[in-house]
Amino acid sequence: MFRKVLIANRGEIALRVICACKELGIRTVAVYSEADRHALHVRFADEAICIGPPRSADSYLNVPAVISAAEIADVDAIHPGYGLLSENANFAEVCRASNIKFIGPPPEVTRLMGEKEKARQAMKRARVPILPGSEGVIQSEDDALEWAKSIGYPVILKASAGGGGRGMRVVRTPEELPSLYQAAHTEAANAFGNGDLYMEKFIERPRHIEFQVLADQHGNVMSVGERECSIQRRHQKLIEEAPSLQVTQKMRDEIARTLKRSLENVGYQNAGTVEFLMDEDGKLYFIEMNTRIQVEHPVTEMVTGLDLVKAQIRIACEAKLSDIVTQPIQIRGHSIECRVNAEHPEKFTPSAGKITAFNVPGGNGVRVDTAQYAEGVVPPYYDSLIAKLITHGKDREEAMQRMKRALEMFVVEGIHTTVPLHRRIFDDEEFRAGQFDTKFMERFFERQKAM
Amino acid sequence: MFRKVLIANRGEIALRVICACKELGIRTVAVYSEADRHALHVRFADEAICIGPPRSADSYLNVPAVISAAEIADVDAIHPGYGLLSENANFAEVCRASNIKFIGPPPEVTRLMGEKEKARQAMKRARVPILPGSEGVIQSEDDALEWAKSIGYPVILKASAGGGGRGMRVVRTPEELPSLYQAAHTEAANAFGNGDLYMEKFIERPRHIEFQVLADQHGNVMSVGERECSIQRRHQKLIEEAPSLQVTQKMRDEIARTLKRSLENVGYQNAGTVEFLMDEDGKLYFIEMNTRIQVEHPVTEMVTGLDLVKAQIRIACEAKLSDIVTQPIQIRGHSIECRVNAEHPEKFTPSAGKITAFNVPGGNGVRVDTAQYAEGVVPPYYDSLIAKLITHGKDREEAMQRMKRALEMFVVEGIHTTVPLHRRIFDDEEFRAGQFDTKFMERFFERQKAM
Amino acid sequence: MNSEEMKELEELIEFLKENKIGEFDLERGDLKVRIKFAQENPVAPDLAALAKIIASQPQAMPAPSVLPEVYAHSAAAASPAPTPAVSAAPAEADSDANLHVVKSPIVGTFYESPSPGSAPFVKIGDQVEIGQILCIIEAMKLMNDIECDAAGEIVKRFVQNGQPVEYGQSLFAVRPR
Amino acid sequence: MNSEEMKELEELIEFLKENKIGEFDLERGDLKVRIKFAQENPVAPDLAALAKIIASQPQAMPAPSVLPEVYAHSAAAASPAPTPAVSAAPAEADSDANLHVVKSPIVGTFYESPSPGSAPFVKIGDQVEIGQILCIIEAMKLMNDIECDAAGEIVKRFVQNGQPVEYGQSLFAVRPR
Repeated sequence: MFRKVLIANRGEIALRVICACKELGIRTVAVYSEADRHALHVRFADEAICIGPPRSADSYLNVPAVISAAEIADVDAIHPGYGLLSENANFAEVCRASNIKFIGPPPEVTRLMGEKEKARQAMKRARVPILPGSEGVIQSEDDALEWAKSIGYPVILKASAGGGGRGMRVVRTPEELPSLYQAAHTEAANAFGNGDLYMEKFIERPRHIEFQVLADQHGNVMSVGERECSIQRRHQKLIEEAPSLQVTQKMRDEIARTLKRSLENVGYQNAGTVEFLMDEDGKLYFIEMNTRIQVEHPVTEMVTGLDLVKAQIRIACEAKLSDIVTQPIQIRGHSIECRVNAEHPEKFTPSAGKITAFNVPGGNGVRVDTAQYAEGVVPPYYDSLIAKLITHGKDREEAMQRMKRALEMFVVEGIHTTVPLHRRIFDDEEFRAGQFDTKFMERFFERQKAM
Repeated sequence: MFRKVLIANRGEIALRVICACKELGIRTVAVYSEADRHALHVRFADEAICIGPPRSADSYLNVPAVISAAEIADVDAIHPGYGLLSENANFAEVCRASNIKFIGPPPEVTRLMGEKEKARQAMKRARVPILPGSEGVIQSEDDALEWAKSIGYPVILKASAGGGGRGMRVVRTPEELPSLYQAAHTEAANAFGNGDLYMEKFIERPRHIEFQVLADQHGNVMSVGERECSIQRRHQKLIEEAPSLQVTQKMRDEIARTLKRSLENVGYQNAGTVEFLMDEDGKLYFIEMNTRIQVEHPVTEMVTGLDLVKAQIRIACEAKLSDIVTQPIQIRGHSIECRVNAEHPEKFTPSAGKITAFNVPGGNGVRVDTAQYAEGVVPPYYDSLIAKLITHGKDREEAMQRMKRALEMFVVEGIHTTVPLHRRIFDDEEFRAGQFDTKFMERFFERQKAM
Repeated sequence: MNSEEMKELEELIEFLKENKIGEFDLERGDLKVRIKFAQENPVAPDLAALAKIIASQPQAMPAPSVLPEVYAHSAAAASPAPTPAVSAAPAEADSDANLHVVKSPIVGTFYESPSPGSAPFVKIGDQVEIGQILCIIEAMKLMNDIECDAAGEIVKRFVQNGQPVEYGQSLFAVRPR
Repeated sequence: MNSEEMKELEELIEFLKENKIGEFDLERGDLKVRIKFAQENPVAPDLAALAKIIASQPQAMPAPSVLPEVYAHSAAAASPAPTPAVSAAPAEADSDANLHVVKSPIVGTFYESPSPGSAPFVKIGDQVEIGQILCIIEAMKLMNDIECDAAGEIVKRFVQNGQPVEYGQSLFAVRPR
């Protein structure tokens, strides 16, 4: 096992990694910016090194500073957490060159998965279902009709050069295709000086469903179940669950087999998450892979009994998957996570400042991951996530009821948080029924306005 | 389901019951003494009624005050928690007379189990193993030799009129019996004016092991696994675990069958705990039954996924056991609980006062049941338990490592707590090996002195 | 002021703070001193005093107590109409320091008269004697006479006929003779 | 008032605010002093000020901050030798307000001389100029020259040769000319 690990992160995930290290008997080194001198990850690490001024670019993202700290503290390994340097292949390379184990996949794999089109092709080769689309640019109206026929309606036309919705059209029938094709082409040409279009399957109401995988350094890959992450606002996840009500055991097993094959092919190592869109018929399409631990990893831990961060560390230490996951994965009950952000619950403006009261809920089936405390300060420089409130119950109903009562008992004073927003979501009928998709929050805000 | 429940208790268990009610959609009524006006059970209940001055006898133990409160708040049921009125059969009777459901067994059963000798006989009739002993007074040396032979050495002679160790002798061989019998007889006669002796099997190093049971109001009883509670100081439990390393699945099943039979015989209802002593050979002997929820119920919840307090409430509402426990009980992983008391960690003097800092640990596998908070006050009038720190892991080793790191991160300032004592116990080799008995704490204190 | 004097001042202030001095005067010529202790907790308060302080004036606590916020949150968060049905009353009275407040010695239901429809035991403006019955509190079907513990004039009644009252809740204010 | 006096006044006001003094009189002729502490939180302090207060003097906070205790606990609780190997240093210096402190702009290892065995760049008592090299900080095998940013006399060195230093750690104290 490692003797000493440096945690190149801050906030709740830094503390999460420190907890995992402590439980494994590993000494911990925290790094921090001047703004985080009194942060809990600094307090609870065995050693702490200030690596720069408040701005992330000058501290947490400053590769030479992090590596220097690792060298003077003489650590065996670095855990990058999520965000910051976690998916920076160059950083992983510098670690390797400095003889420090980077707790994550090798830089080559991170780089491959970071280039979306390459990742897509790699997964496609391994027969992972990807969102069907035209291969390259559409040459003509007839070409478009043919592609649409093979993809299946509805489809979406997109400008190759585009973005921001211009040159984009949803086509639902062959009849309307010609005129929409022309309109999109003209709009794209006017907007980008390039009228090239391509086509993809259009999903009206997609769900965001992702699969957690673990891979050891001996070529073994295992999927440990999925998470439902459709409750998002502007592509920021707010609430995550495991398991997904939409995923049957048969689908789960199928995807597990597919992912095992495809990720063994690419030589994947350590923890990772494969993101899919699910269409209205329950079919899954690969979107991308995140080569790090995710914010929402606790819901998987709650239903599987695994400790994913400890698994990461042990994998990086050459442990075999069969020694980490000793029994077949069995999903037990249901778990939900609410991200509590330091933001105004309606305007979503960041709310930095001093916390004057902080009372976290506890009791049966409630887990809180946080690095905040009464008298703590939320600096304005970083991510607004201050706590993750996670509940577990024998089924989704119990997990939801737990979350409601836990949200009632979660007291934060001095700053605004999204706790009141979550309370309202857990009273929402559509949410409670589980019949949602990634457009849920838009409809929710409409309903709230109407009230 | 009940519409409204009154919680006739305070502290963490009152909050625990409030949580269960909230999750079941039941309105809650707290009662409180003048010393608890700012307690969290008062804050988080839907209604709260002051029922008297600080002394328990005048408030929490004041039956007319509690019943009056229940009447003016118009509740359907009362949950008594543990301690206080929870095993008071008269209180349960008054509830019945007042048409308020008492969430617990009927008063007749509570009364039966409260009379130790009657309970022993009832269990014996149902073939539950009880500690072997002479039936009534020993008539002579020869009589004693015969009893000892049938019971099996070692045995203990006790004065019928006695107490405090006088007239008590441990006998390990037939050879030494005659002289020890005479000595005990003379000592008892001198001390109590009555030389009568009786005999029981003597267990040198007993473990305290208890079985959690649930029984519905339709005659169905189920054992949901055991707890190991041998870590005690002066008969006060300090640390509890589930499962016990000493109990095999075969023993568990056997005891479950025996308890089902015996408790169905006595008409048991609601939650209860059957306490056993385990001898050095792993044999179990019934001691007594507690007819209420126990302090240490969370370790059972952690390994079974059940919610025992919700089960209590649903049972009281006529639910069938088969609708509450829908799948066969399966023990998953290992759970440990530390009782955090407001006491000096070495002198064990109570430490009432104002809490100035209160930072509870969180993260994977950590549960905290508490009604305390920063700026909270521990009044000098009640039980010193201020928090229960519970961890869960895939095995005992992981649960212990979690507890160690959680204890490191548990910060209470302003009063003394037993947290430092627990930290030392979790570093103790005997404890870690799991090779302990109810005399563990005596040996532990000796070792600590020697250090 | 020079840095030497500044340093002395610093030490003095530290000393005053440590001793919880609120005001401090000094003169040298023939020495005059004046010391006034700070309002907050002049000596370490005992628990009972603390509880009283917390109860009566949470907003005056040196640090913002978590209590009032928790309470507010609980109320804000809960179901449609979470207003405590019974609670709340006890602290409201006592505004006029000269008044004697008769409080409920038990939990129960307040009745102003010996039987429904009959005249109340007392009304505002009545002169009352020690031992005189002011009202009935019904608890567990028992009617408990509540006697006056001060002689004087009834100037206020805090509760309505038939209203539930908790232990220690204010019932009447009496202006003592 | 001239600008010198203005500056002194500014410092005094800053100092009084930091110590939560509400009123302060002083006379010189035979010395009179009068100090009155503020009532608590006359206005809500802004974040930056708060952060500064927390960082510079936790013990002077009106309410006991959880921070120092957490820290203490962590140290007390942890494994046999949990003393932070690297941390701790940065706050220790700056005691003499007249000194200029040169701080490390990067994380790394401090070296007093250009190569092992050679003479140190500077020693106590040396006069230094702006831009003069004071030491080397090695980070990721790179030797970074650390230049002096004030002219004056080296009066203190805070770190040992070969010692790891963190960002912002004090290296030298210079008495400016």
